[in-house]
Amino acid sequence: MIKVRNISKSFASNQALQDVTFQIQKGQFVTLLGVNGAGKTTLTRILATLTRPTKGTAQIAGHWIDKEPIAVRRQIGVMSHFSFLYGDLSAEENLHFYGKMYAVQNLQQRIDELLQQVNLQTRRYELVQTFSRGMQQRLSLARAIIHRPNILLLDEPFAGLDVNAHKMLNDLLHNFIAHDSTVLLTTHDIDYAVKNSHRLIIIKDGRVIADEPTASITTNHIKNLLADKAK
Amino acid sequence: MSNLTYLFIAYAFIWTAIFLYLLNIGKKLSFIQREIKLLKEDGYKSEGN
Amino acid sequence: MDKKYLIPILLSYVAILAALYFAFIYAPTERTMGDVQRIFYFHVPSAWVSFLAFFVVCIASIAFLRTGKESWDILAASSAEIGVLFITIVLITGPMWAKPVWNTFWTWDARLTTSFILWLIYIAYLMLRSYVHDKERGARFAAVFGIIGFLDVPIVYMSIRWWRTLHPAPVMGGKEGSGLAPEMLMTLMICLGAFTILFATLLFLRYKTGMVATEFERLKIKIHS
Amino acid sequence: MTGLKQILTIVQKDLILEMRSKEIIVSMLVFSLIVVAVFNFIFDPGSEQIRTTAPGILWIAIIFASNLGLSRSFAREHENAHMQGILLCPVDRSLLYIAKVIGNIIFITIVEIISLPVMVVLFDLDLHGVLPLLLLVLFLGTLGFAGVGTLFSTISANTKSREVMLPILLFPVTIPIILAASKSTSYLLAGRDISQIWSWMRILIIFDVIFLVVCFLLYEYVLEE
Repeated sequence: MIKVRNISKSFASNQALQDVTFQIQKGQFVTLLGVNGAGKTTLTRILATLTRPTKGTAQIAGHWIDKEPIAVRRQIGVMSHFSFLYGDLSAEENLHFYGKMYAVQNLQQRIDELLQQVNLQTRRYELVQTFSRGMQQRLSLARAIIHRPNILLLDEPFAGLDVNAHKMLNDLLHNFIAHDSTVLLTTHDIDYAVKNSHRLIIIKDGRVIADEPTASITTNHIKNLLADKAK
Repeated sequence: MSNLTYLFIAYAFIWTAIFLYLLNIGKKLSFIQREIKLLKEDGYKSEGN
Repeated sequence: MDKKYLIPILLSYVAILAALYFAFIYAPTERTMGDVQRIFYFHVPSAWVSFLAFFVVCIASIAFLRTGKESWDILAASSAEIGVLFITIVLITGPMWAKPVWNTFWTWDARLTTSFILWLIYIAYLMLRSYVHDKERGARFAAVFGIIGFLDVPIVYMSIRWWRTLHPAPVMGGKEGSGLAPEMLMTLMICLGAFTILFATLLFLRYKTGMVATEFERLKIKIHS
Repeated sequence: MTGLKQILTIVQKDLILEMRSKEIIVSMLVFSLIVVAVFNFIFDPGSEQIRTTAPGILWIAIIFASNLGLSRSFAREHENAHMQGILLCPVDRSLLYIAKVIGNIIFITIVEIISLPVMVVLFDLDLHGVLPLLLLVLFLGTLGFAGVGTLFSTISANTKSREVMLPILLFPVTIPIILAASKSTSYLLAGRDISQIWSWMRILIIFDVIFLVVCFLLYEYVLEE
């Protein structure tokens, strides 16, 4: 589903990514682990066609990110620690706006269904600026999957959430992830990554330093990999 | 007389401006070269150790 | 100092000496304006060099947007700096020439006004470069502005000329180049050549400095990590 | 077809947001009225002088108010990374440019429609028979200014001290548009011959086309992160 080929990103003195290559099969839940500034967010942005790599390319659901960015965008749902929601629009209006941008069929029905699922149907007419952070992220999840993407790119979606909101969003997320959807999550939360993903890709200073199934790697090993400065 | 004063001011300005600019580049360049030298020495030292 | 820096510096040194000789000794004194007319031999080449510099900014900016190579960005930045230097010279020497001849420092004629607006545009360009958070995005912003700024040059010139022709403007002593004595024309050509060499040298030095600075940053990060 | 729908969706969204907060239009409007009032105090009320300078004052009010509105409209998209949200949608970058230009033109036009009658009353202008042409000139000037302004405000929204950066970038570059628009307006209000008015309007149209095409082509580069 996702093929990343020799992606490098550098400018002037800043080398954000260096020769990153991996593949993700359909239905896999993969986590990109790394400390802040390791290049995770840059990689997600490249895959989401927000920024261009200096070298290399990637293919998502059969479309090259450099040649058919619009086709790629149709296939992916992106969630980040920013909600991308407008505070001055209601929950429904936000979904309506994004739904129309994706040209979703039977939009009203889809919005009803999504609001039901993220448990916000009672507040659908209220302005998003009155929502708590947790509610906003739930709505943001609905926004990200409004066009029924098969691939989800999640960039620290749980940042700034309290325990309850975290759990709620996590449950929702797992409801949405059908057995055939592909997920690439970016986080620095090791425990969450180990618990939820099939595979871990560890990035450090813009390089992939480990790429293994979750079952074959221990939490301590990951911590060592991330902390080890000399190597 | 005042005619020549203007000529003088104009030329003085031209050469001062270009000279100052050159000086500025030269300063930057020599600063960086010195830093690189220091950095290299540091680098060798830590490798040696 | 490095040999590759020394040769262009010596070359422009000789060229400028030659230009000075021609401007002050070889060229005859202008009959009506007197010696102050000799500003002309450095005023016009400065204007030429600044246009050339902004042209280089535009070309380097297009190349940067197409390739994403930082060296193009450094070239554009270098050229803009030098362009601002020379357009400033134009704006200072212009009034120095105008005051004794037309008895006014400033007229809103098309060339003078265009130079002034160009000065504003490229000062803005340099400010934009120093006001960005993200280096790469900033370089792209500067490239976009550099392209529009240069395309604006003929537009500004045309609009100002159109504006001024509809108003009474002081007569500007004929077209440049048309009424010039052959010796004066020769001197002007020599000075244009000398300033072009000077521009190339300055650009080369500034560009190299920029490249070395980036290289230095890269090295520093490599060693510290 | 989907492209057109997407443009309309974005414009509609911007209008709804503005209807809720009203911050852009209200601040622009108040600002333009203040400019008009201040100029009224500078010149003697009711004098002939003020009537001849009225077109200039009108355009000063418009461009300063537009500058304010443009910087606000992009700061708003910047707050919760909304621009990223839109960029993730399957929409062509250049369509985004068109949508944003349309939105900005609507805001500026609303302000113009309200402040024009105020100016007519305050400056005792006679619009008899020239109103349709005047509206056309206002539209053409707004089109060019908003076209360049949309691009530059996207740039300035991503720089430090963005409120300062926008006018520094925008005003020098748009001088030809401002000049052509204010000249068309003043000829129109002075009751000049239609051929003279048309000569300036023609220039304004040419500048509009050039600027819009160039900005349209360059817009994707300023959006990329």
